[in-house]
Amino acid sequence: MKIGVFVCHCGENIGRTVNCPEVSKACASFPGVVHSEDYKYMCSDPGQNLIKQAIREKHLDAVVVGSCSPHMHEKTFRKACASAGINSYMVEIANLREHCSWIHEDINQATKKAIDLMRFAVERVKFNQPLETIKVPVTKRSLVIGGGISGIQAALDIANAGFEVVLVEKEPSIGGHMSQLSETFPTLDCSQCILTPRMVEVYQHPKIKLLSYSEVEHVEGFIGNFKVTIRRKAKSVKEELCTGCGLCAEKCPIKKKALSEFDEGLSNRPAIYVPFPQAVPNVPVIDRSVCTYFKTGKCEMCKKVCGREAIDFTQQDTFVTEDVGSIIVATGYKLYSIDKKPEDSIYKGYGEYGYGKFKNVINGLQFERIASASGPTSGEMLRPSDKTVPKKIVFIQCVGSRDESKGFSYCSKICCMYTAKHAMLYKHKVHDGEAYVFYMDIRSGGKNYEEFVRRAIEEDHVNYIRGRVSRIYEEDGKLIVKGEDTIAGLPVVIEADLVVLATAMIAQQEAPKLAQTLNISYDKYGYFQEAHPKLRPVETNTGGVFLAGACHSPRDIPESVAMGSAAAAKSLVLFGADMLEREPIIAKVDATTCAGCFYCQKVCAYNAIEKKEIRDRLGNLQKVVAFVNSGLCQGCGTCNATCPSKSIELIGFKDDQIFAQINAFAEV
Amino acid sequence: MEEKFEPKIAAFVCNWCTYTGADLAGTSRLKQEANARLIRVPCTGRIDPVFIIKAFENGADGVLISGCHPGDCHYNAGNFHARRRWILFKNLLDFIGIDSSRLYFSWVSASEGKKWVDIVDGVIDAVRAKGPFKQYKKMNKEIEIPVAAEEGVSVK
Amino acid sequence: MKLGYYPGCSLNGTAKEFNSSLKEVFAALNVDLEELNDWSCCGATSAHVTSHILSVALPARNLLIAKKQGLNELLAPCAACYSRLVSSQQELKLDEKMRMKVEDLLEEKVTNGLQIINLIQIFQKIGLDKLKEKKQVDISKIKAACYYGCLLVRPVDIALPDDMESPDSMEAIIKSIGGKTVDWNFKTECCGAAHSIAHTDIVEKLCKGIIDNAQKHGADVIIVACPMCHSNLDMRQLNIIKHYPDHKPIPVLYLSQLVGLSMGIDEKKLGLGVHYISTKPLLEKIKSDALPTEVKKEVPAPPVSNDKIKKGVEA
Amino acid sequence: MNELKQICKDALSEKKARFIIGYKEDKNKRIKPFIAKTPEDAEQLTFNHHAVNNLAVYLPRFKNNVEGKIGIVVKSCDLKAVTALIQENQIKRDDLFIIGVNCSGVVLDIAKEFNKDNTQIKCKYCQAKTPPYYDALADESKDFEMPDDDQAELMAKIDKMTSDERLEFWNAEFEKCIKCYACRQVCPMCYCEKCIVEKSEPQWIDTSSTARGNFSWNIIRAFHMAGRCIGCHECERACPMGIPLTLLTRKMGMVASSEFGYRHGMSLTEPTLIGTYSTSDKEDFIK
Repeated sequence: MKIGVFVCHCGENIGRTVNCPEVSKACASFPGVVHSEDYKYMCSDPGQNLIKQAIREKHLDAVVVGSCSPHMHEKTFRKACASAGINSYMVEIANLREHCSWIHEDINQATKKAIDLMRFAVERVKFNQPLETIKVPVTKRSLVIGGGISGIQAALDIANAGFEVVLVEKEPSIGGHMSQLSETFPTLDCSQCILTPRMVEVYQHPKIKLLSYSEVEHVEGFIGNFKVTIRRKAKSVKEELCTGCGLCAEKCPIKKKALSEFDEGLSNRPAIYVPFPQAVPNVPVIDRSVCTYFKTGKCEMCKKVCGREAIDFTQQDTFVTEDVGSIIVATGYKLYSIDKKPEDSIYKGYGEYGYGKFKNVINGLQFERIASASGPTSGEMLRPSDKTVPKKIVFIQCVGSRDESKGFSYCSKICCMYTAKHAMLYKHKVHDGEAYVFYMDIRSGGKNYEEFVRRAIEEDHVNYIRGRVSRIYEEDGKLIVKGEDTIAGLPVVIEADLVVLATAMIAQQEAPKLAQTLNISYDKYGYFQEAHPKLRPVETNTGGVFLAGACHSPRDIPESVAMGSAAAAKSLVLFGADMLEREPIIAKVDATTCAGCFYCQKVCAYNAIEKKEIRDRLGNLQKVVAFVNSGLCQGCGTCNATCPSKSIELIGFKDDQIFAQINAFAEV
Repeated sequence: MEEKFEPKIAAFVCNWCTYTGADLAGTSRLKQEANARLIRVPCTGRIDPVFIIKAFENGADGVLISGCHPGDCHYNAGNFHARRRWILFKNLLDFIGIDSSRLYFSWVSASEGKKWVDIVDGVIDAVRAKGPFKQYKKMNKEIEIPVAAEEGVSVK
Repeated sequence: MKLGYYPGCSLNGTAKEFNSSLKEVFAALNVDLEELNDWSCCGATSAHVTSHILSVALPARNLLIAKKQGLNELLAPCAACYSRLVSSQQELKLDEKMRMKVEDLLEEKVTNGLQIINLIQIFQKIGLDKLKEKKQVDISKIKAACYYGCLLVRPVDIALPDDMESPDSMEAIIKSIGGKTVDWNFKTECCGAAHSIAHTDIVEKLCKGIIDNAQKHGADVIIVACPMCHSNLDMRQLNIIKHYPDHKPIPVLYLSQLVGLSMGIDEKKLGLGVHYISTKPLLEKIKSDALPTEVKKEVPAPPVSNDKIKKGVEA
Repeated sequence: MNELKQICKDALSEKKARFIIGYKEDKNKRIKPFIAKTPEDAEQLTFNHHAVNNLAVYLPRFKNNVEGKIGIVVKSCDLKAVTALIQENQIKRDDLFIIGVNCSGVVLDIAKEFNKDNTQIKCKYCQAKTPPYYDALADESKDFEMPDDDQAELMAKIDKMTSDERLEFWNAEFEKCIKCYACRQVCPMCYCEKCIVEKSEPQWIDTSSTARGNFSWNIIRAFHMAGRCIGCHECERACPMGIPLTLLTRKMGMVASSEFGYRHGMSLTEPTLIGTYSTSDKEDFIK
């Protein structure tokens, strides 16, 4: 092997403390080195030309450059060598600047170290192999998980760019929490009025395949090439036949047994139902846990009244698989259950607020339903217990948020704003009513947000009290709210008719399970983790999987929409090329020596190790060995270190390459 | 023996955190002693304990291993697997009698240039104080004697 | 079962009936109580508001005695004693410096590992099933309001494992002996505590609120597990009656007394005769057969009944 | 004795197992591994204090078995090897018919009678006479009072040495090594098709029996057994030079248990030590 060595002075940067000509001279005597020279600026055009010239004239097989950190100019030198006909992976960099000249003062010591570093690189390059970048085809299709506003936005953006989208929603209808809201801050425009057209657009878009009442079951593959298995839960209604006339729901004899999820339990719904009138798709599902037919085998009322014969009691869950190139996770949030002992929760709850015990203590989403024109009270401000107009209403912020002892240490971000909105909506409907807000701090960062809160205080005369509430109890139909006004330094007691708790936004319960399915990470609260908090906020550590909306952290609507678009843009960047290029630094198995213990599989963080059967010509199983999926392998080499028989090696960082460096240590 | 002993330190560092942290130390011109030689690996997960033995066999007086802080691994969990291996390996070396003060581990992130300098200088000082790794070097020496030694017995 | 017993000052003084009822009940349940030798003040009230180190060292001394007596569990029936003992134990565990200071004061090494339990916990330990077995008298005719006060459930995480804001472990015990409890709102409201001596007016007002709420929710009796709560609610009712003429007196019983009643233990032995507010109407109601309550109301019982009253009024 | 024979006979005649790997007594009255293929063969199967071999060592050769179940006679210590092999994909549980035997200890020197002075070290601290799971169980045990665990005392002694003394101790031991690899061959967990010591490109370990090569080999062998050794002590039994190899493997087992609360081969469902991690693994030694 003919090796060429090039020592860069980097102007004075290396040359000042390292005697570069001496290094070059020393390198010339290393076995295998046929060319050695030093130059002022190796990375400059003339410098690069020196390398190219030497390659051509001396027919070099490999090149070692002593220069700055490989993180700086490795690419530059590789490219230069490639253009002169050497494989770019036959180039090694010795870091003479950051790791030598800049950190030492003694010229003799620094020069000696520089020679050692050059020797390491020369010994290593002898074991380098020519490698080609890996090219992986891209399936230009996207999967969006979650049909809330963030998922809708992402799906529409991708579809409008001309690529297909599969949108999976676990509920019978898309729309998410935004469809439940009455008005939105800070403009007070009607939530459904701005959302519904988007939902319809999704439904009618030729590039969007909407799978409602479905959940992601299994994901395999890697960036550009995911294979996703989706469970389509049995609706008991044939989607293609149903016209959405609603007669089944109207005639269903079960009217009281089930609480409406859409109305947050404030109203009832039949066993066969669409969540809300504007649902998309407008196809009902049967809730088998309450349906008389499924419980007793009798009734079939819906089946009798359906003119299209769309009811199918025998329907089973089915599975579909979809090939996609990117996945956008937009699974949203839920509200913290603040009952005394929340089920399956390690959190303590707020027993002292009596949520779940007193009918007139409700959470923010329940208030939205009461305020909403499509809600259980048709928009009239009536309290749940006796359907009277509450004359005194108390809002409590930060219930579960910013409270490490009983909830979570994070700020739910949107509660300050929606509480101001709630108070305003209340005052607009009950002019003689009194509204009180207990707050810790008002956090209204956002365009027109602070002005909005001021409006609530100044124009609508909402009473803001800075302090916490210690206890709520019911006495003679009134809720006695005991709190503290920390500014006045006095205890406060308010006899309220209705109390609204701004409970914390929390991650979906199934989030960790989905994270495991997708192989992405999540934080201690169950929120999905981004790849970098500043620079890669919508990407995850798994290539091709992006985040949108409140599944990442508490978000309001404009942020969720922006994040949906950002995730869509990230997918579209991926779809911009036909092939993905990757560094060829991946693990490779020697099937002849692999004993099939699969410890490599256990340590692989990317599920890149598969089982491969080796059969003889007659098809008899010879052995089962590990096999690296080159699309998934990220090149960490943990498998290599774990393998007892060293049958799996990381190309580019093979044992012989590293050993060559360690052996060169003997001459240090 | 040389009059003034200068230890040889082999350092195995991960590409993403410690190598970059060492780059930062360079960019910040943080002066340090010149006894350590870095060997770059993609991840601490790649470091086989045999590397450490090989380094001693090749005359290292001390070995330093460094990577990303737990939870920051570029490859999600490589350093967690590495840490578990180190615990076992360290205990094994202890039991066999390889002085554990010749083997150092640290977490140095890409932003901890200063910490890296402190660690390198600290290790060099500590190993310098201990003197050359005679015990291991003795083993290495034996191999250099031809098998047909004068007594006619194979080398032990 | 054998366990250490730390009565504290109250149980030898103002809360004698607490002491006697405890002993009766535990004798019936085959629980041996071994009193600490030469125990001292727990550090409540005066000590812990004036000297922090004293408030840790005093309980530590008692804990050391317990350890020397070979005890593993220590019953502290008074909620204030209980709170001081667990707090001190916790502090010694977490605060190295404090531990060394206390060791200097006591001239002895502090050891750990003693389990301190209060009245509720000991019943839980014995087992609610066992209480149910021992039940002889039907007490289902009276309704009890369980009052926890402040110290039983605090400090959170080291005291009684119950919800700090709306506890219900006492209710569970009463239900197990066939009693009825009311759902009310002042379970952990402040009774005025040590202001009982200096600011009786505040205490009266606070206690009036507590009693009113209990009665409003239909309680016939207030059940407590703390001598301080008891003296405030029981003794101060005499003054409440004076200042609020339409106040209806309500007897205040220790949990151990009610458990004793359900076991059929003699009222005198349980110390039911020494209350400021007579317990007679309550006892009659328990004993009465299914007579409608209105009938009983026609014969109003004297609000205060025994010799203790004179002392009370004089005071 | 009849019980074991009967179980094996039944298993073979009822085709519960294709053959049974067990022990028989040869004409020199020595106990040897034996494969019984027919119910008649089963007559020869036996078990006593001299049944020292860990038969699990034969199992990896059947990892691609397709024909029918393999019967195997195991002591509780041997079963740990079976468990570990199943966890490491070397054999499938469904391919095995496990005949457990209650064991009350085996001999150290097979030429001598079983007694207090002739007991395997592992038996001295064995906690399970009966294998934790099996398909059939034969009771061959007799009550026997175990002598003291003298190895533990030796380990404590080594722990107390200075590191130089320890190195000296081990150098003296490793000096004896002749690199015959009997320790590897007899080990049920050493099933690799090509051992790391045989890798020549690059060479990991000096193959000649020099101090350095011996040292590296023994360290690496012990490290590869860390968290995997099931403590059958076959390596030490097989070593012709009498190197106390189990001191190393047992020490690693103790480290696994003290650092991670882990014991290999105890449960089919518990994840292996290597290949998993905990975010709370101890790191006080890392700066």
